[in-house]
Amino acid sequence: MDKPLNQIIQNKVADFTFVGQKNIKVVDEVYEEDSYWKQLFKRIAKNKGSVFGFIMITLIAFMALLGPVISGYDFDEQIAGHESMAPRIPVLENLGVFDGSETLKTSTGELVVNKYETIEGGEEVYHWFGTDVLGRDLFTRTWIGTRISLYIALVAVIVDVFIGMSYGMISGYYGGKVDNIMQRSVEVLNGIPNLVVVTLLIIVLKPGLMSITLAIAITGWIGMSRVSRASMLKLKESEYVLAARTMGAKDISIMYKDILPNIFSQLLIMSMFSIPSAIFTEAFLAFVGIGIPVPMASLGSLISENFKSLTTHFYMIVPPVLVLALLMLSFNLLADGLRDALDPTMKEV
Amino acid sequence: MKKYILKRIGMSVATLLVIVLVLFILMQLLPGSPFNDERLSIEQQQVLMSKYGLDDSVPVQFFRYVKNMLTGDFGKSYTISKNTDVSLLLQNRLPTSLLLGGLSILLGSVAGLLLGVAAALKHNSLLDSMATFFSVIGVSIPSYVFALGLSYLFGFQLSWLPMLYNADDGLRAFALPAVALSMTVMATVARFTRTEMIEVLNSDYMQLVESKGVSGIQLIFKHALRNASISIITILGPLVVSLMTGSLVVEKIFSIPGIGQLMVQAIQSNDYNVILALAFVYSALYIFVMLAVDILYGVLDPRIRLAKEGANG
Amino acid sequence: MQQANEPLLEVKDLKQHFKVSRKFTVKAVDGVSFKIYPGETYGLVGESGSGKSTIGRSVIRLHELTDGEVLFKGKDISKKMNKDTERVLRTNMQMIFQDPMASLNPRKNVLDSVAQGLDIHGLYKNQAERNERVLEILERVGLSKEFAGRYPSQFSGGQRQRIGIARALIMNPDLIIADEAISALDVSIQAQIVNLMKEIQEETNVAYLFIAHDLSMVRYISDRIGVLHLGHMIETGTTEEIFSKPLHPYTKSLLSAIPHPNPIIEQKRTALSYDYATSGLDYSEGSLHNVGGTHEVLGTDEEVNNWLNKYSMKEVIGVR
Amino acid sequence: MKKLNKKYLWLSGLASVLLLGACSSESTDEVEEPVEAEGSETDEQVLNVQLDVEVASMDPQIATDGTSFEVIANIIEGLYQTDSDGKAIPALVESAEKGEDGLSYTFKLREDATWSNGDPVTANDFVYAWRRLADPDTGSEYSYIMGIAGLVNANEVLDGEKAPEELGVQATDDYTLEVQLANPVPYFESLMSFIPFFPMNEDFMDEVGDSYGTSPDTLLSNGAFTVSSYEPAATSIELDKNEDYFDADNVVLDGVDYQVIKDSQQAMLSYQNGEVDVVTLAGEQVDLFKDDPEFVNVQAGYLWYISPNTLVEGLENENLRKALATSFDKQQITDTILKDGSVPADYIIPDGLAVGPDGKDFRETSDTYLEFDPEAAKESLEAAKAELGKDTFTFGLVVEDTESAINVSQVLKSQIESNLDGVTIEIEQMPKKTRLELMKQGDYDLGLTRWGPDYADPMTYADLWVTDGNNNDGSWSNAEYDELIASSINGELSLDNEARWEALKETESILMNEAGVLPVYQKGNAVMMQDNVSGFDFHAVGLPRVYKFAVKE
Repeated sequence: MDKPLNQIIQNKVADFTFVGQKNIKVVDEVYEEDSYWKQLFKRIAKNKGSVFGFIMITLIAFMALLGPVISGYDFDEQIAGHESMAPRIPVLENLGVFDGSETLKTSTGELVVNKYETIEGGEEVYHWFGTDVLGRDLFTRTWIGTRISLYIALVAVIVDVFIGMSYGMISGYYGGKVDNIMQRSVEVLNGIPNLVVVTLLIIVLKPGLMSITLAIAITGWIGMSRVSRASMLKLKESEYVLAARTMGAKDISIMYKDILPNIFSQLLIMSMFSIPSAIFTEAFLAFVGIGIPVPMASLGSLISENFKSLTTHFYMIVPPVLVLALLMLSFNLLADGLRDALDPTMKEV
Repeated sequence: MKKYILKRIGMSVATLLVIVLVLFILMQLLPGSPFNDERLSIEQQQVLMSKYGLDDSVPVQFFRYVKNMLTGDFGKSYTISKNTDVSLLLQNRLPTSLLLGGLSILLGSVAGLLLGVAAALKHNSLLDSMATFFSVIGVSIPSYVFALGLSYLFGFQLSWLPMLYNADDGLRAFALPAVALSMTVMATVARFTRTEMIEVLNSDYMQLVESKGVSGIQLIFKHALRNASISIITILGPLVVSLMTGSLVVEKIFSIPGIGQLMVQAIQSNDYNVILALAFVYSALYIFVMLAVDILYGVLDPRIRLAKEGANG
Repeated sequence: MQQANEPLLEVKDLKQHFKVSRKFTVKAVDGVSFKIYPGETYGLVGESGSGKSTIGRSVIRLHELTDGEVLFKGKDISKKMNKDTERVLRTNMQMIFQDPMASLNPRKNVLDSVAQGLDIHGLYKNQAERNERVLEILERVGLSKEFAGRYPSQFSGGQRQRIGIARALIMNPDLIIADEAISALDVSIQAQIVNLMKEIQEETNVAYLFIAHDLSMVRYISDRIGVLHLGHMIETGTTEEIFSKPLHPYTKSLLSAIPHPNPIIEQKRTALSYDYATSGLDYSEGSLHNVGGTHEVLGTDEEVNNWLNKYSMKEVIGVR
Repeated sequence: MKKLNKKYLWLSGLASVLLLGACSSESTDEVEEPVEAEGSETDEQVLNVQLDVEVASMDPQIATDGTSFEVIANIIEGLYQTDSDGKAIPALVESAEKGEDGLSYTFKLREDATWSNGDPVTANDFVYAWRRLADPDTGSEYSYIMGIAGLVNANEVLDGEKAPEELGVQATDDYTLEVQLANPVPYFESLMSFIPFFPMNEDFMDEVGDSYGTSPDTLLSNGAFTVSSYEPAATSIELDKNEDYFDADNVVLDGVDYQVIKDSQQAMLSYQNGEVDVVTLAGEQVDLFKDDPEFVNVQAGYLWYISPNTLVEGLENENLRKALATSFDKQQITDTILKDGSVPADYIIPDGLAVGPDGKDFRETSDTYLEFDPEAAKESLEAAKAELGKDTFTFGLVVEDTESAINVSQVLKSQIESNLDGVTIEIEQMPKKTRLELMKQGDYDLGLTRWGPDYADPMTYADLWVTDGNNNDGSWSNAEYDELIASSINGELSLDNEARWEALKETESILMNEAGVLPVYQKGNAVMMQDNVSGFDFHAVGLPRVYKFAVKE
């Protein structure tokens, strides 16, 4: 410390001089100080699609909660005489739309009927989305069905996060034999098409919400496990993880405290992409007849139910299809937006 | 590379065997026997069970099954087509389904590529938003809704195309179902292409090509699209799966004698051998596609190829 | 150069092989031995792929060793360790990494990153003490206290490397492995960091295992140097010994490749080429020969004599 | 909606276009310009019929379902056929002689009938087929019908105690078939029009073996049509007129094309397009077509009922069963849900099934039971609650996963729950096979099930509910009932047709008064038939539809 540094160097190598000072406190330019989440939020808010998606999902969720309450009907209430009634909405009916009349294209000619005029006390009756062939209010059923689909969405995310993420992380972190065995198992599971697994499972288990949940739980996480394994493989060699290891951090702590926070938000967004496919799986099961048991409804089962009246009472299939499409659209847009905001290069996984 | 391919094939065969075991076990859990027709007495059911060897122990049945399967014998159908070899059922129906699936993939990929490229070129324009919206709709609406809509419009109202499958119609018979099925493919490919293209178009590589004065069309199709399509191959696997799902329903609507319709029927009538055979066929198809995708990807992308060769010494 | 009797770290015949496939094994490190004494800086140089980083990582047990023995503070840390040994290793040996962008957890603020070692081993009584120590050490590496709450993305490369040093330093270690710790930095920043490391050494008597491919920087900071090639230690000795009398042709070629700041000398500099395949040498045949002082070189008797002859040094001190 | 004239254009040309035109590469043009295509081929009369499920088997002794029966009946001819009134009329039989005690039959076969490979149809073909049917090794699900037909040794052969050769049927010469019965069977001739009793050519069977009925080459015909295109589980089947058929002169059609269309809406679109001539409608569509002159309502023999498992706690109580039986509005189910011509069933022996010795339909002279009566249901429920000392009941209702069954079950649930306080119904939907399995194992509370008649006699239903009967899933038991049935089958009553008839009415009233089963509705079919098509009937029993005399103008 006594001798000037330059001198020391010059003693060693005469022709090599360092220009630098001791103890320099270098203060570089200070970057923006927003927290990670705040930055993320700002970026998301810029993406119109994801904002739209978010608002729509909130709206749909709100309606799913409130719709069945405000309609004045029970979802399984069959009102004798109210079968197959076209939508009738107050106010709008005065404009000549949604006034409860429908045109039946019979083979002997077109026939305009308005069941509200023929049933007793029909003047006072309003079915905003109409009724189904059993005389149940479709407005109520649509939102009840939306609840199921949202529940499925939640299940998909939870399964992705808890099973898929952990499986992939453990497999990726330990590598070697553990990874080998875990990956081979996944490969086998993945080799059986989901469709086959889910269908067989539902047959074995008897149809029901529990079975559907289980089916999604068994097949839904594989994609996520791959993504999280890949992220893990990438990050476990990163120097800050090595640093943690050199300091003696435990595996579990490294996985969950050092690595997980860095990939969690990405994986969470990835898991949003599995929502549409989970909702779709449920809808497919409903169509093949092994979905949610009657008289309960999901958007999928409503579509397959009302699909049978497509050529006779077209209006029946519109609400569930519309809500389903909107829901899927919104989840897709939101997930897209989040992904773009977070990491535009993530699309490969 | 050869070694890698061989290894992958070996893995696939092993996987397939495990899958047969898993399916077989799952099948043992299925409720109901194929012979519970209301007109059969318990004694007669016993006779039938032993006739088809269903009263043997599970391992015996399994090994017999695997052994027969290796010789292409999937046993007999119990209910769908009584006393008929399952392999005969498959033989008749598999090509139809494969053709339909292939057509849908082709149609969907081409349409999706074009849509995706258009959207990427006019990034952030109205066209782009439309394409995005359209492709999200494509993945959001079940294919059977498309199927019936198409059937109503083009088959019934306009009478342009047959609504029902008829083997004599040739490809025309596949037009509507293939379009209905291809919607999902198109939507997925379009989305993916768009993202890929935007990335490729913005890459340094493309800037270089562009700076060298390569013309627009050439730029897109020779350079950008080629690069983008390499990664698009990777999503073909999942797409094949979604096609399977769709085909079950679409085949029913258009009355197509394919394996999808057979599967639903088999499930609903507990036709064990048919379910097992079809699940096997689906799995085999899927594994084959994944294998093909992997190999194709390796062949097309030099980085992957080199990495794999290196890893294998 | 304080040569205490007891080496702080003793690496004996370290082997680190990686199995790539059934037939193919990469012998990253193949029988390397060296010692580091308290308070000294041992420079490990070699081209990329020579195994120098592997040695660093093996010593701090990021890899399971294939073979060999590593003694740290007299304790064997090359096999499965008991709790005490592990604790000694994890607290007294620290590492500084190459890439300042990657060596800090992007989701942890500076305070937490630096305190991680303390957290893991519970080396404080309360939060106040913990934070106090972190702030102290931050100041020591030249970072302002107000940076403590910030995240790595808000710092420049040099600043991050200081944080990395702080993270290692807070454990008050006896040995710091600096794995290419400055290669990713600008030259001007490199100087700052190297100076900082030297200062700290003077203050705390910490020893460094300084791994680098840049000979000029190694020469500046190291007391002793080991030259690695293809997983073998081919020449080792004090910085003086290596630079004044490089014996091994590989070492010579390395030295000849250093550009000279003096343009007149630089003009005359000719880079010697060296190719193992055509050199006629076989590292696995040779052994380390002491050629005076601590200077050792890898080769057969005949080869070593040949090289010595070129320096007109007739006398072979002995064969190890 | 399509204009009529266009439909006619399509009608005349399309079938032939599909059949013939498509063979050539010009098919595309022809379909696009139907008017031109039509001209040359108007002579071909091919009837296009929709099926809603694939043919399960072309083997008369193996097939069990209506669809298979329908197709087989058009290619193979048996001893008898069913006429439009449901009566058996001779087909291959030239003359029949019944023994005085009703225990033997001698059939003289016509000598001009041949198989499509040129072999004559002989009495041996019947003997072979019947032994094959009864032989346990064949594994025929319909083998028990041999016991119903009452042939000597039939049940022993079925149980494997005697060889099939000991069955009471012989060919005394090529064209004489003799049958011995163990007991008189009043409906024997009607049974002879039932598919399992159809003949088989032994030589041909030996030749093709297991592959019988898997392609046109492995099928033999002696009926009005031959098979020109078929494969197992095919979605389309093509039949050509059989020129060698003994009655070929009376066959007008040149062929029948079956098309499997499972989706009922798609079926209707195809019908309106003219691609098919005969389709079956489902539920909602009836609203659109019921006023159409082409709309036909057909009563079917199927009876849907709820089987209560009397071993389940609560359901052993007669009052509770009665309460359930009378608590749902059958009329609403048939009128607003099914709409296909189904009628409420306040009985268990279907309407139009059988004609008694008095020449009247069974239903004409018997009572109705268990009508919808919410008040009576409530009273029964109160009584049941008092007897059981329980106020709330929860029952599962197993139903198969078809559209109509699910819809009906939902109405049942809703009505039962609203009319009967404290009763909860939980619907359990499942594939039909699974439902049958559960019910057979007695692992259910209530089951929505159906029974289709095998022959034109009330016994096809009545013997279901004897104690320990094979299909008495609900284990209902009544000694008097058992006695009456046993006597009617092979006891005293079997000898006296009129007394037997009265006894069968008695059994129905016993079953209904105890609410042993809860009838819901008798199935009807809503059919659309192009108005240029005529000449065939729909039968509730035995052969569904035969197109031998069908005409398409």
